[in-house]
Amino acid sequence: MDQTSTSTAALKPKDYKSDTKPVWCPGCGDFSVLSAFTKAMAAMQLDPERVVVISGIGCSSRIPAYLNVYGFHAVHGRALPVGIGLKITRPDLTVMVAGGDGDGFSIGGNHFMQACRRNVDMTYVVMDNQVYGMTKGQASPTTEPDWERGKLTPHGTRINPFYPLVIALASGANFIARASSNDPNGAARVITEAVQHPGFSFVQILSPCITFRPEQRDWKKIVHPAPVVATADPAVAARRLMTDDNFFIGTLFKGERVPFTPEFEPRAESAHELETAFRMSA
Amino acid sequence: MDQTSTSTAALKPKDYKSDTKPVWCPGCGDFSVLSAFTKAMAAMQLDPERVVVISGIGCSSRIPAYLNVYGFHAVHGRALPVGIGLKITRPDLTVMVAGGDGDGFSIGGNHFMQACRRNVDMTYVVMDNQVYGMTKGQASPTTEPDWERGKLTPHGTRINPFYPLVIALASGANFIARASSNDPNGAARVITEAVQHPGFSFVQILSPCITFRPEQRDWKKIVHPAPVVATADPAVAARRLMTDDNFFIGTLFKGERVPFTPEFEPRAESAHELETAFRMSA
Amino acid sequence: MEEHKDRASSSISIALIGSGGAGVMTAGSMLLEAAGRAGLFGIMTRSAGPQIRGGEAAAMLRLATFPVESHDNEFDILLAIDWLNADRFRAEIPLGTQSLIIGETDAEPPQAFTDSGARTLELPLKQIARETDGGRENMVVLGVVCSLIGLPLEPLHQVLESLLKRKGQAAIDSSVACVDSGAAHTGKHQGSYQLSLSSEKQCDLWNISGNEAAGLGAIRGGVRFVAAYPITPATELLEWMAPALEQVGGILVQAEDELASVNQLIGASFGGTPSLTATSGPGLALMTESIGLAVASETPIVVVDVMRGGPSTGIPTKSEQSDLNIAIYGLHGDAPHLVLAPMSVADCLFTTQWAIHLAEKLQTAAIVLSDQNLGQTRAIIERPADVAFVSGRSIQETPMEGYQRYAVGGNGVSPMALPGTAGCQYTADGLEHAPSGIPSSRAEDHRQQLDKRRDKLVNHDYGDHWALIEGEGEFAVITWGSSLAPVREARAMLLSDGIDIRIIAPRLLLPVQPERMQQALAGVTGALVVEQSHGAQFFHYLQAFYPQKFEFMSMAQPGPLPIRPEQVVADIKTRGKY
Amino acid sequence: MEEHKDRASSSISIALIGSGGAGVMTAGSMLLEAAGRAGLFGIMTRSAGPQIRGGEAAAMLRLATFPVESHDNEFDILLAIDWLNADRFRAEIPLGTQSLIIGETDAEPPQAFTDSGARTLELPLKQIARETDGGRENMVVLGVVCSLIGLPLEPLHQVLESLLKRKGQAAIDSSVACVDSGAAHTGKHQGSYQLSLSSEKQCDLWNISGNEAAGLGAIRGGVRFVAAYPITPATELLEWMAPALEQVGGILVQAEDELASVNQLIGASFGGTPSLTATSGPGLALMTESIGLAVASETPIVVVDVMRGGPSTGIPTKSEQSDLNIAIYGLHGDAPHLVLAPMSVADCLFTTQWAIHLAEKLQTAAIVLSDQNLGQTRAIIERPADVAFVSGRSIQETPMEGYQRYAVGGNGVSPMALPGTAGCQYTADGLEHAPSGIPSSRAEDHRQQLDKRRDKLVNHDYGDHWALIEGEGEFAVITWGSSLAPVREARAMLLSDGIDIRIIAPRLLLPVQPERMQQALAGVTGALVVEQSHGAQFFHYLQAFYPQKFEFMSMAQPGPLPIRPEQVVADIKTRGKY
Ligand SMILES: Cc1ncc(C[n+]2csc(CCOP(=O)(O)OP(=O)(O)O)c2C)c(N)n1
Ligand SMILES: Cc1ncc(C[n+]2csc(CCOP(=O)(O)OP(=O)(O)O)c2C)c(N)n1
Ligand code: SF4
Ligand code: SF4
Ligand SMILES: [Mg+2]
Ligand SMILES: [Mg+2]
Repeated sequence: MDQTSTSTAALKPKDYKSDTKPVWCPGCGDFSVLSAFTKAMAAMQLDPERVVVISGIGCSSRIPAYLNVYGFHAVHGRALPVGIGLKITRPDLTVMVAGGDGDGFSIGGNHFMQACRRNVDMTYVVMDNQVYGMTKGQASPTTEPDWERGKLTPHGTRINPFYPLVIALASGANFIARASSNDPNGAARVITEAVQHPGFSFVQILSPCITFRPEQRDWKKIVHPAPVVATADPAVAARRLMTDDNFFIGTLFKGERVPFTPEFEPRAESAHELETAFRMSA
Repeated sequence: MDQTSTSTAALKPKDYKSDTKPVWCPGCGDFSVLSAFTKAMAAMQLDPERVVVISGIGCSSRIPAYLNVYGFHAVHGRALPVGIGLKITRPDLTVMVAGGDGDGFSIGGNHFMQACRRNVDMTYVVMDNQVYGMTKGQASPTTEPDWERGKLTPHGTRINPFYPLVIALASGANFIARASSNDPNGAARVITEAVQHPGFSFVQILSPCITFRPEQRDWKKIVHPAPVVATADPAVAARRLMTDDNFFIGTLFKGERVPFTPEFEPRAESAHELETAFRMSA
Repeated sequence: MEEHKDRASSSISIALIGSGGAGVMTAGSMLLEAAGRAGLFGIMTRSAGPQIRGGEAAAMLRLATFPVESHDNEFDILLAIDWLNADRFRAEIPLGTQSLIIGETDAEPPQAFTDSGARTLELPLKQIARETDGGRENMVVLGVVCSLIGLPLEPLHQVLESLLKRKGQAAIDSSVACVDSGAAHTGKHQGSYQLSLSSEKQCDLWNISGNEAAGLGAIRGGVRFVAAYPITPATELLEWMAPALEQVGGILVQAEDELASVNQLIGASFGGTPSLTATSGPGLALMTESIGLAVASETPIVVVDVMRGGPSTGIPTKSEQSDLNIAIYGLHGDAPHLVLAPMSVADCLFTTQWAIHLAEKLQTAAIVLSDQNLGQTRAIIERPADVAFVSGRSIQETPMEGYQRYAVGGNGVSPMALPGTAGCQYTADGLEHAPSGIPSSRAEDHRQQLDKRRDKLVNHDYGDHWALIEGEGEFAVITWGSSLAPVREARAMLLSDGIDIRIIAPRLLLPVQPERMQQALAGVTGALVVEQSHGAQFFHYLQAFYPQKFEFMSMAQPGPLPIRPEQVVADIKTRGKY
Repeated sequence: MEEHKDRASSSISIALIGSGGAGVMTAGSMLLEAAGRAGLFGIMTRSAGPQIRGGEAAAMLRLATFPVESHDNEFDILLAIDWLNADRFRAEIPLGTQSLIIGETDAEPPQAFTDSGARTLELPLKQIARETDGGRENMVVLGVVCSLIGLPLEPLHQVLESLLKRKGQAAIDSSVACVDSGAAHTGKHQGSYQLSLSSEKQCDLWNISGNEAAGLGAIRGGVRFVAAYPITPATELLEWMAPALEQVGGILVQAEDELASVNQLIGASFGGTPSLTATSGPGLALMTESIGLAVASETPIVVVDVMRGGPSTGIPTKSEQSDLNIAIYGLHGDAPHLVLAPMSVADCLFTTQWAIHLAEKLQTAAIVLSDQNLGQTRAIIERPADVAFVSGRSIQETPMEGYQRYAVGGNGVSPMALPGTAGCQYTADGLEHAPSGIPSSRAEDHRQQLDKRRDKLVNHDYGDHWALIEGEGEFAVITWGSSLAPVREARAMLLSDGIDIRIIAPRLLLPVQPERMQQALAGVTGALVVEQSHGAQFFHYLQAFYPQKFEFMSMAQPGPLPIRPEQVVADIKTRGKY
C-alpha cells in the first residue's frame, strides 16, 4: 500500500499535514493516528482539496485542523450526520469522519448505528482510548466495567461495555477493522483499505490516553494480528467476534452490501414545472 | 402463567384497564397488546399502584393511559431514560416501558442500546408495526428497504433494516423475546416472563398497523413458534438470530448478566458531615 | 385585500361534519376545488377528534369573491352527515342567528349548536343517497351546499370527473347524480346564501396549502437537499418535497431524528448545496444546539418550524404562535441568526424563498416560523409572483494564498471555499476561532468573530419586505404570522365604520429593524399587539427591541382556537380606542 | 461587603505563571489555603493554554482582609517560574506601574508585560530550589510571595504538612526548606505588599469552589439523584457530587448524553426523589425539549447551567453570561419555569438550594445559571448559613376518590400522587391534558392548564431573596450573576469619591417580579445594565419585562475577560453620570 509512484508530483504524507500544532499531550496515541491518516492519504495520492475530514468534540476530534484537507469540527456526537449530508450531495469527495469513543459511541451512538445501516460510501475512524480525555477522565462506553478511576463512576461503571465491531456488524457497516496507534503504518494500510472499500467503513483504532489511562501504554504488548483474512460473510464475521479479546488488529469484514447512493445531480431548469400541480385549470 | 389463585381479592385483567377509550383505529394490533398487558399483570397479581408504565410518542405510546396503573407519557424517543431514572430511585416498583418502533429504534435508538448495556431491572415492550403510525405512514427502522409506500421514501428506504433482537443481544439485554399481537395470551405469558426475569428485558411484539400497513394483517399467517427453548448463552442466541426470519415467536434469551442495582436508600442525617471537607482548620 | 362592501354576499362560511368514513374531508376538498374553478377564492381547514383514523371530522370552508386568509366570525352553514361527537367541534364552529344548521331528517342537532339560535333544516340525506346506485351522502351534501350558495354545478362535475377518474365512470356517474339530487332538495333555501360570482373569471388561481407553498418556495430558492424527521404538522411539507425534489435533481433523506437531520443539512451546505428542513416545536428544540453550530461555523441552513400548540408535546394538530421565543432566543451563547415569518398561505412561498436567499447570502441559519394554521390550510389564491430570490452564496472559487475562511472586515460576509477548491483548505469550526478557522480563546478573536457574525446580519439591507404595513391611523395593531389575517379583516370591519387603524406585521423578526419600525410607527400614539400565544411572547419581544414612548397593549390568546376578526375589533373598542 | 479604606493594604493580587509541570496551580492552591488559615479571604482562578495537559498555566489569586468575589483592576505581583508562552495571559493579567514582575535571573520578561511600566525583579529561583534536596521552584515561589505580602510562614508550613503527608516527611521537609529559603531572598522587597492582617482570626472560614458550593446546596436542598453527562466547566460539580451523594444515600448516574440525563431526572422525580443535573450551554440546548416535558407534566427538576463562552462549542474554559436567553426563553411553546442565578461563589450554595426548594414546591423545572467564573473559582469565604430550604413537595399521600393530578384552582399547585399510592393512579403527560391527565385538545383545557402552570409560579411569594439591592443613589446599576462582584467593587470605588449608586441584582430571573423591581427602582432616574454578553441579553430582558420611563443604558462585554471594577466606574463616568 506504500506509495510507489515515482512521479515528481507525488504527494508525501507531510503534504497532508497542516501547520497547526496539535493540542494533544505529549505521548498521546492520537499523534500516531494523525500520521496514519497522512500516510494513507499519500498512499492513495488523494487530492487534498477533494478530501473532507469531519469530527465531533474531544481530544481525538481535533484531528481535522491538523490535516491539510477540508475539515469540519462539528459539535459533540454529530459528526456522522454531517458527513452523510456532505457525501450524499457531493459524491465526488472522499469523506472521512473521525473522533473518539465518547463522541461516537455514547452521545453519538444512535448516529453510529444508523450510519452503519445507511451504508453511505465513507469512512469512520474512531480513536478509542476507553475514556473521555477532553473532559479529564470519565468512563466511556468502551471502558471496562470495573475501572474505578472514572471521576463520575467511583465504583466502576458496572455496566456492559459497548462492542463497536459487534454493533457495526449487526447494523450493516460494509467494512469493519481494528488498528492500533502503536503501528501507524498498519493503521494507514487499514485506513486506505477502508476508504477504498465501497459503502460505510468503520475502523476502530486503539489510541492510548496516556494522561488519564497511563496503563494503556501496555496495549502495545497486548495487541496481536487477526489470525485470518477478512471475510465477506457476516455470519463468519459474527462468529469471529464471539471470541474477540478486543485486541486483535486487522480487517474483520469486507462486505458486499449495496451502498446508499441516491442520484444527485441538481438540475435548475425544471423547478418551474412543479407549479402545474397547483394551477386550477378552469 | 394463568392466574390460579382462588382468593376472592384476586385481580382480573379488566381491573388493570382504565376507563379511557383508546384513540387507536378499529382493528389496530395495539388493542391486543393492551390486553396482553392486563393479562400479564393479572397473572402476576401486581398491585396496580406499584406498577408504572412509561412511554414516548406514537400510537403505541398511548398505552399507559389505558391502564389502571401509574403512567408517564413522555416525549418522543425518551421513555427509556425516564424508566431508568425511576427504577434506580424506586427499586420497589415494577417499571415497564412501552412504545413503537420509531420511538424506540429511530429517535430512541441510542437509549435502547445504552439501556440494554445498563441492564436495569425493567421491561421494555416495543409494539413493532414497521411504520410510523401516528405521523401517518413513514418508514421506520424495521421497515423493509423496498417498501415504497413510505411517504418520505417513495423508492423505499433502501437501507438495512434494524434488527431489534440482534442489537438487544449485542448490547447486553438480559431477556429477549418476540411475541405477536395475534396471540394476546402468548404475548401476556412472554411479558410475564420478561417482568419476572431480572435485569433489562426486551420484548418485541409484532403489532399490525392496519391503516398504513394493511398487508400486515397477513402476519397472523406468517408467525410461527420458536423451535427451541430460551438459552442463557449469548453465543447460542446469536447463532439462532442468524437464521431468524423475523417472525419466530417466543423467548430467545434469558441471560445471567448482573443487573445494575446501585444501593439507593436516601439518608437525610449525614448531609451535614459533607461540610467538613471545606472547613479551614485554622 | 380588496375591500368588500357587502360581506354577506362576498364571503360564505361552511362547515361539513361527520363521523369516521363519512367522507366530509373529500367533500370539502372537492367543494374548494370547484369553487376555485368557478373563480372564487377560498380556504379549507380540517379538524378531527383524537382518533388516529376513523373518528369524527370537520371540514371548514370559507369561499369568497376576494382573497381570504382566515375564517370569519361565524359560519353561515353547518351541514352534518351525522352528529356523532359533533359537539366536540362546537368551539371551532361559531354560529349566529343567521346561520343554518342542516342535518339528517329526525336526527336532532346537538344543543351545543342549536343554542346559538341558528335556524335548522332537516334533509333526508341518506335516502337521497340511497336513491342512486353507489350513492354517498357526502356527495349529496356537496349538491346541497352548491345550491345554497348558488355555485354552478358544472365546475363540481368537472372536479368529480378528474378526481374520480381512477375509480371508473360508474363512480363518477353516481357521484354526479347524488350532487344533482342534493342540489334539487334545498327547496326554498336555494340560493339563500348566494355568493355574488363575478362574471370575469380569475384566470390564474392556485389551489395550494401553506406547507406546499413553503416547499415550492424552498425549491425556487435553490434548495436541493432536505433531511428531516416527520412531525405533525410539518410532515406534509416534507411529503410534498420528497418527490418534488427529485424532479429538480435534489433529494430528501428521512433521518433517524432531528439531531441527525439538522446536521445532515450542515454537511450538505458545507459542500455547497442549499439545504432545508421542516419540523415543529419539539423537533426545533432538539435542533437548537446544532443551529448554533451553523451560526458559529457560518454554514447556511434553513429550518421551517410549522408551529403547533405547546408546551412539550402539547396539541400537535392545532395552531399556536408560541415558538416565537425559542426561535428568537433559543440558541445558547450569542448566536445572531435570521427569523422570518410568513403571514398567509401564499406568503409561505415568498418568505421561505426569501429565507433561503438570506441564509445563503449571509451564511447563517434562518428559522422560518410557519404554523399549523398556515401550513395545513388549503387555499385558492392568486398565482404568486416568481420572485428573483435565489441562493447567491459568496464563494471563494479560485485558489488563494493565505485564504482565511473567517476573514473579518468588509460587510462581515467572508467568501466560503467549497471542498474541491485547491489551495483553500480550512477547517470549519464551532469552537471560537481566529479568522483562519483555527480555534482560539483570545478575547480579541472572540470579539472580532462575534462582531462579524452580528454585523453581517445587521448591516444587510432587507428592503421593504421586512414587514407588511397597511393603513394610516394613529392607532396601530402590531401582529405577525397567521394572526395577520384576522387583524386585516378586523381593519376592514372598522373601516366600514369609518375608522382606520395602522397594521404593522414584521415578516423579518430577526435581526430587528429599529429604524424601519420607528418609521412605520411615526405618528402612532398607541398600539395593540395581537398574537396567538399565552405568554404574550410577541408583545415582550416588541418591548425588548422596539421600546416606545407609549405603552404597548397586549391581546394574546393561546391556541387551539383561531383569533376571530370580531375579537380584535372588540378588543380595540373595549380599550376605548374608537 | 465591608468598605475598606486602604485598598492597597487590604487586598493584594498575585499571578503565578509557568509552563507545563512547573506546578503553579499547586503553589496557588497552597497559597490560598495558607491565606485562609491566616484568617484572610481570597479567590483563585486558573487559566491554561490550549494544550490538554502540560501546557503553560496561570494561577491568579487575590487575597484580602474582606470577602472578595472578583479580581481587582490590576495585579500587584506577577511571578513566573518561566516565561514560555506567558504572553498568552497578558490580557488576563493587567499590570500597572505599581506592579512587580518577578522572574528567573537572566530570563527577560516578555515585553507584553513590561510595557505596563511595572517594576521588575530577578531572582535565582532555580538555584534556590537546587540548594535543597528535591527542592522545586514552585515552593520557592510560595516563600517569595509570603515574604512580599507579609504572610506568616507558619500556616503555609501547616498546609504543606497536611497536603504532602502522602508523599512522606522528606517531601514536606524539602518544601518547607524551599519556602523558607524563598522568603529569605526578597531583600528590600520584603513586606512591600504587606497585607494588614487582623489579629482576631476569622474562625469559620471555608475553602470552596462555586461548583462545590452548588453541589452542597443541592444536597442540602434534598437532591438524592443526579444523572449527568460531563461537560466543561460543569464537570467538577458532578465530580464532587458523585461521592458526596453516596454519603447521604443518593446516587449519581453518568448517562449516555444530556437527552438521557434530563429524562432520567424526570423519571426519578416522578417517583418522588428530588433530582438535579449540571451542564453547560451545548448540553442545556439538548435538554430544552425535555425541560418542557417537566414543565408540562409538572415534574420538578433542576438543571444547573455553568455557562461558558458561546455560541456553539465556543470557548469551553472561559466564562460568559450568554446563556441567559436560552434559559429564559429557550423552551418551545408557553412553558413557564424558574430561572435563578447565583451571584458569588458562596451564593452558588444558597441559590442552588433555593432552586431545588422552589422547583419541588412549585412542581416545575428550575434552571440555575452559574458560570465558569463562579463555578471554577476557589474562594475563602465565611461559612454560609444553613438555610431551611428543603424540598417540600405537595404530595397526595392517601387514596382519593376521583383523584385529579392536574386539578385546577387554589394556588395552582396540585398535590402529586407518587407511585405506590393506591387509588391515585394517573398518567403524567406532556400532551395538553384535562385535569385528570387525559390528553385533551379542547381550548378550555388548554387555557386552564396554561393558566395553572403560569399562576402557580407568578403567585408564589419569593420574598426578599429575589434580588440583592444595595445603595441609595438615583443612578442604578442593574446586573446579575458573576458580574455583580466587579459592580460592587466599582460602587466601593465610587463611594470613596463620595458617590453612591444603587445596585440591583436579581437572583430570581423568572418568573419576573415587576412590583418588587418597581419598588427597588423607586426614585431612580437612570440605570446602567452591566453584563458579560455580546448581545446585551440582560439589557433586552429588562426592557422586555421591566420597561421604565427612563431608558436603560447597556454595558455589555462578552467573555473571556472578566469585567473589571474600573471599567464599570469609567463607563458610568463617561456617560456623564457623576
Ligand atoms: C453536548 C455536549 N456535551 C458534552 C460535551 C463535553 N465533552 C467534550 S469532549 C467529551 C468527551 C470526549 O471523549 P471522546 O469522544 O472519547 O474523546 P477523547 O477526548 O477521549 O479523544 C465531552 C463529554 C460537549 N462538548 N457537548
Ligand atoms: C421530537 C419529535 N419528533 C417527531 C415527533 C413526531 N412523531 C410522533 S409519533 C412519531 C413516530 C411514531 O412511530 P412509532 O414509534 O413506530 O409509533 P406508532 O405510531 O407506529 O405506534 C413521530 C415521528 C415528535 N412527537 N417529537
Ligand atoms: S488527555 Fe488523553 S486523549 Fe487527550 S490529548 Fe491527552 S493523552 Fe491524548
Ligand atoms: S394508524 Fe396504525 S398503529 Fe396507529 S392506531 Fe391506526 S392502525 Fe394502529
Ligand atoms: Mg475517548
Ligand atoms: Mg410504529
